[in-house]
Amino acid sequence: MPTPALLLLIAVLLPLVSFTLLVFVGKKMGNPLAGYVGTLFIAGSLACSAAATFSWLDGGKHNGVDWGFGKAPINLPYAWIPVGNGISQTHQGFLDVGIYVDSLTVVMFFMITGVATLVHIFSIGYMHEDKRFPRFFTYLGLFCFSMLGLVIGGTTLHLFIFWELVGLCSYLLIGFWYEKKSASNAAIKAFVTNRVGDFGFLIGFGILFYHLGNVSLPDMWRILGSAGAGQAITLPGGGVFTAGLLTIMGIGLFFGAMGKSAQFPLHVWLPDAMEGPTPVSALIHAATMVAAGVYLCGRIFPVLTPDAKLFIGIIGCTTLTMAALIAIAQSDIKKVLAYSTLSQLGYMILAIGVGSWVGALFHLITHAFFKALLFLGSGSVIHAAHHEQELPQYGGLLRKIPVTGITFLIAVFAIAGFGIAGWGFSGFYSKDLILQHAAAFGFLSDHGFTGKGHNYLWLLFWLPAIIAYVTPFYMMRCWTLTFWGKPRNQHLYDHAHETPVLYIPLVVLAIASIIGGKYMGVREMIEKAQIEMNAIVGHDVFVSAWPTAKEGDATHESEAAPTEKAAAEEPGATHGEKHAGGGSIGGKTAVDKAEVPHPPADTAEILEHGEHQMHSALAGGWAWAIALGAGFLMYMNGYGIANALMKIPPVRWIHTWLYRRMYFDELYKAVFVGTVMFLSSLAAIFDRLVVDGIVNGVASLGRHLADLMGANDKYVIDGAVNGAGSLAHSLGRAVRSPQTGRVRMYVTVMMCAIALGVAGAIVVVLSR
Amino acid sequence: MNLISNFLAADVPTFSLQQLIQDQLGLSRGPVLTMVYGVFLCAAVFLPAVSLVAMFSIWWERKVAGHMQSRLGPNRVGPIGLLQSLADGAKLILKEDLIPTSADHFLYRLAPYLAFAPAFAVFLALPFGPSFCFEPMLNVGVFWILAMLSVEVMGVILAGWASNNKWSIYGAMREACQMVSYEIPLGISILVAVMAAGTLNMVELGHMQGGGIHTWLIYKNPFVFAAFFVFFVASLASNKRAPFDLPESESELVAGFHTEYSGLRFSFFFFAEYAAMFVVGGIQAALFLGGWNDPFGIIGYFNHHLNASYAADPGLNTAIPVLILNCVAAGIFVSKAMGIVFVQMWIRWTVPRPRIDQVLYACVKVLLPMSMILLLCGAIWQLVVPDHGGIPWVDYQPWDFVAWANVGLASLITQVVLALVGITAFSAVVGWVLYSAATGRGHKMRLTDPTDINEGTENLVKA
Amino acid sequence: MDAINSITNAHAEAVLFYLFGGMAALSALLLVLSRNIVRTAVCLLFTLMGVAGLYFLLHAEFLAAVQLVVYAGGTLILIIFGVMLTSKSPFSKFEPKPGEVAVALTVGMVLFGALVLALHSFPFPAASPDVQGKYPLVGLGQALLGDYLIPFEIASVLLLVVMIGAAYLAKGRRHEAEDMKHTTPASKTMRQWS
Amino acid sequence: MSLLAIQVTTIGLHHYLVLGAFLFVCGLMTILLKRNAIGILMGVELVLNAANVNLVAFNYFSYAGTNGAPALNGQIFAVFVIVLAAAEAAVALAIFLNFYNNFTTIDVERASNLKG
Repeated sequence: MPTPALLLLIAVLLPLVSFTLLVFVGKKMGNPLAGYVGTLFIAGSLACSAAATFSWLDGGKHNGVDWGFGKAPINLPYAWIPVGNGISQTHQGFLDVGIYVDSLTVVMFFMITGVATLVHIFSIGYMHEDKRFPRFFTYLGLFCFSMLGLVIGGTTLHLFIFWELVGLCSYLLIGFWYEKKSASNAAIKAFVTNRVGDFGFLIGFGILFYHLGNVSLPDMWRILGSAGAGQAITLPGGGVFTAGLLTIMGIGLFFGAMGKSAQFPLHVWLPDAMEGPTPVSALIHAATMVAAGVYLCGRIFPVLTPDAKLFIGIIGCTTLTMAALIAIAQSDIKKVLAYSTLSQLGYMILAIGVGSWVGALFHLITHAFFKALLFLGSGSVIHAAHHEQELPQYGGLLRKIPVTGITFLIAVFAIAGFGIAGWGFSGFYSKDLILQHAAAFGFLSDHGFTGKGHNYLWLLFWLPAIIAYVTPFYMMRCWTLTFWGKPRNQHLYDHAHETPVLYIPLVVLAIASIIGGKYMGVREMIEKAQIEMNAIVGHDVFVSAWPTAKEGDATHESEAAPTEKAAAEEPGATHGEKHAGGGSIGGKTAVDKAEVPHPPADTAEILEHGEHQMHSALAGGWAWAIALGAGFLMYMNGYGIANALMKIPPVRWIHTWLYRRMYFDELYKAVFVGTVMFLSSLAAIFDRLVVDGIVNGVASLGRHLADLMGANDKYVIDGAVNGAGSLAHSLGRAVRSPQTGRVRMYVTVMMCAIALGVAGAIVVVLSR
Repeated sequence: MNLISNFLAADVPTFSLQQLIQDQLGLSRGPVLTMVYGVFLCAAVFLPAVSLVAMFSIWWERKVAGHMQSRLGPNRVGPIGLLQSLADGAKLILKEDLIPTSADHFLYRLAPYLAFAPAFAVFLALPFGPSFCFEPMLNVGVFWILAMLSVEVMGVILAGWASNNKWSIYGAMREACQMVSYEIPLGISILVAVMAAGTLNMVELGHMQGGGIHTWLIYKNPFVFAAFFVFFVASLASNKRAPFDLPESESELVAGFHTEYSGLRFSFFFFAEYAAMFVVGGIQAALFLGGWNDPFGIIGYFNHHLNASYAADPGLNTAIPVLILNCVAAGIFVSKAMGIVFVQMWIRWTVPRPRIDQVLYACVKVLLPMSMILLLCGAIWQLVVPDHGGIPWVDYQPWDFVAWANVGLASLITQVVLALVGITAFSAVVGWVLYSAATGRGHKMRLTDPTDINEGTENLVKA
Repeated sequence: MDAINSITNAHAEAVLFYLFGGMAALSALLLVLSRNIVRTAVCLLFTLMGVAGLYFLLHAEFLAAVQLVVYAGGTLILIIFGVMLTSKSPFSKFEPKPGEVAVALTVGMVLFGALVLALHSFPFPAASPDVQGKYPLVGLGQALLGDYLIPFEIASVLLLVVMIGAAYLAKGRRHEAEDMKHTTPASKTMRQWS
Repeated sequence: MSLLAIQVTTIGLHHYLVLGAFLFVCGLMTILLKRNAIGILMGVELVLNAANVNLVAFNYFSYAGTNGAPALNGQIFAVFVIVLAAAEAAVALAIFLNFYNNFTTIDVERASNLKG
């Protein structure tokens, strides 16, 4: 087994070891020791993944494939359980698990283990007075194991197994303080919401398995890589994978991502998940688990059809807008962070939707750094404030907990995309990349999916661009209300303090989120990962994600000769653009000039356009400054200005609307619970009016008839009635008599029947 | 591993005692002869063997008990009372055979045989020597022994039920739940060893351990080493030896399930119990302690070369050396089993008896999880550590260190280390026993009347 | 000598078959006839032993051992356990009514006759198979963990469920277990042994 | 076809099948005749054993092994049947104990509270 795979495997197994250890002897280890053990193990796996990174950069050779940075990935599938075959499966009749290592895996490992280590250290300080301290670290160990196992997974099934494990850990950790009713409710809510998503995942997996069997990721890409064309694909086994099914599969798999990374319809669980301990929120509900959805999207990216991508993009756009707006009005510091997490996840999903693979995963990593920093900072604040989470209670804490305050500010700058003259904190690079690609997507969509151009797709750029102003505003609001101004709760202010074990991780993460964008080589890794993926798929998935290039692939796939015909025939086709070399290398697009208003010459130029657009939209890259300034000025002296604004009714209404999270919970309650109630009440009404009505009507009718009848035909009626009654009675007795609850009688009857049947059959057969 | 099984496949069928007899009698093997052989085994070998073992161990138990309670035990009938159990047997045979009127006569009569028959059916699979196993081709030898032991319980339960007596039935019920629950750790701890060996055939097991003490299965890996002790405890419980002798606990139930029995039927139960003790000892000897092999692998070595020469030239009459070899091997095997039996007696007279709920707790909450974990770890060990196949001088040359690397250095080192540990522990225990025996003599002198003791000691010295 | 040697293995097999099969059949018959429930259990024991012997004849040694360990050693002891727990019931002698006996006899006869007729109407290979070999235990194990892995796993899960369910059921109802005055007969018996 | 066509000396498949049929019928009659719940349970066990005999016999006589390795399906089926029988016995006994605790009898005739 090649070195990186082995090292990463060890990195996966170490947390499992710590889990098993703590499960059995954790209670005996007691309060600090268990924490140290857990931290030790996760630090060990951090070391392993660091070593793996280096050996990955060196590269090597393993049975014919020379893997390494920018070269082929390592793919080790393992046939696990024999099952039946589907149609034309490439790998017949096996449920596979497997290891798949490419640059993305490596960088994800580094991120996850790093954040997890810091969170472990932080929790030693944060949870120290908790009575279930060892169990907390047990769960953390299990979570790290499942998350790492998910990232190393080489087949869809493998992904799904660890996907569920991760969900379980999230459930356990959200409900860690299960004495609190709200906590256990939140845990259940999270679990159920995730189940909805996982159901979609299962549907997608089912479709995939039916067609391909459970193949490893590279095989899946190789076979379905041309899905970007939105065409039906002929499978090697002979079957045909229709475009519609491909779309459904993509959307189904994306549903899983929707559940895990809390996208728009299924986002409701994430804010409630803040009931869990804050380190958990930092590790799971900000940095790693919720990013798993994005990771999954990144893995299935090549097999997504344009329609599926459009769906994904719209979902992401909705989420990021909604969440950012809600975040403005929240008063609980963790709720603010939760909604900003939602919004950032929305950015990533949007990036997947507009085909910016690099942007999505790059933002995933950087966001993990600064969001973990934000949450740990809020944890430090909450710890200092004796578990008071309401912003109105804070204020002026900067003087008491300076390190937390400053690191928190750094994180705010990072998420705001602070950058001057092309240099900035980590958020700057990733978010700008996403926006740039979104703008480019908008350009291409001008002569988009149906040939007529789809300008509404510009929304996928404009909304994020606007939200890029909102994000710094509410983050700055959060920071200012917490650390600036006069203390609004003197007692809390007086007792606030911070300890090294709490702020050392903050400092590390602060450094990471400053330099994470440019100097840690994350972006290079991910770009190389994309190149590796392209090498497998056979063409540039980044370009083929876009409508124009997509059509080129389509013509390349199915040699449709004249492009007008192609355009006329295929709904998914744009203007006749043929690729030199099937659009694979750099996706050169020769555009027919006649019909297209702004012809994008090639990818580079499109990106050029995109950059300009993005730059102008972000006020020449000063959006962060404007928004941060606005936020700071508005909340500099606590709630003064805000309260003044609240006087204005529409603002107040909007504020309440946002504060109640756009009434989503109420909406769901009304829709899902209410529907059932309504149906049942309908049934009740029907019962009361119609059924009873008929019965009573018949009864009264009968009575009236009986009254009308004279005494002379009384005998007839009585006779009939009595006759009927006695008939029913005797019938009832007759029917009831075999229903003796005597088992043996039933058996006897059954056996008599069987015996007669068999004997009859035999006689018939023999008499021939 | 491969080496071994190939070697065995060539070797096991080549000759067994059965074929030896046939060759000597000049008969061609055939069904009739096989059946005659079977009947002959039951009548002329198993029955006397079981009776002999039982009578000897009854005498021995009484001796052990005596010395542990600073008495002398039986010392009148025959030299140091060796004929004591013979005398008891005669007495029991002469006793009137009582059947309670309200007992279920048929079952009451049936029960002792049901308890006794499996006890010597088991001997079918015990490997007394490399070619001295009554059914060498029994592929499921270990399993067969387990099955017989579990069938034996039915006799006890029926005895308790049939004799229609409160004490008896309580004894029977205790036996039932004890047996049902202790069978599980018993089986699983056997599985650990079987997994390390890779076969259920007793003879193959014996051959496999033929290369000196470090090739004994108990030293194969740490988990088998632990499983041995789990098995020992579970076996104590499963053939109702103290401290798990609740089915016949004299202080609570008069005599447990055989309260009503007397005379020959009673002695059947006794024979069954002691035969079962011997059989359990035999399993432990064959499965963990190297079967018939001596600690230095001499027998394995000679056996290998005999087989080689026989395979080279079948005409060559190897009957006499084979017989000698097998007799020596059988002696070693029996002495190992008897050693285990001695430990059982020793524990019986040392440890007090727990309550039934404590017994079940010990099974369900202690032995069962322990054996499960051992099974898991043993499996993982088999996966991870390359198996050290083969026995020295047969499959590899012990002084050729390159060959060691080929046959798996890690497991070889484990074996040697564990063997050293085992030897140290064993010698420590033996030394302790000898020491206490020596000093205990003095205590006895002081405790009891010196003159009386002197005769006793003279008797002992004569022995 | 020749007379002896003229007897082939097939004869020996026949003898053993009639031995074990007769044992199984006879005790099965007794099982039907016997009134005392414990004797019934003993008959079942002998049937199981006979069937195990047949497995040996069929070279299914592992199966025979399993039969003895699991059935004779485990299930049957469990059954007898149950018998003894519930033996104090007033209806310990359950006499079937003659009508029932008549029905059961006729059903049994008809069914048996039909089955035998069917068996004879179909030409089964009369001789034992040409390939005479022992079944390697290795093959059995590999089949269990290979092609039959999923049934194997499902069976293990089933056993777990059964264990939990049986424990729960046998525990009896909670409130009964709590007040000692109103205990269940079985639990009373239980307490008497310990 | 005549009953005299049976080979007596050489044991074929249908000897085993006839034996299986006999055991099956015996188990059936046990189920029909015993009023004791546990007796019925024994009958069920007998029926299962009959099935096992057939399975193993079929497996042995149709020795459809591929390249020398014998086929084992029948034996594996039998193993599963044995496992299921054990499980069934455990649950059944638990139920009977509950029944006995509630009715102080295990006469299945008494389990007729729902009788209309």
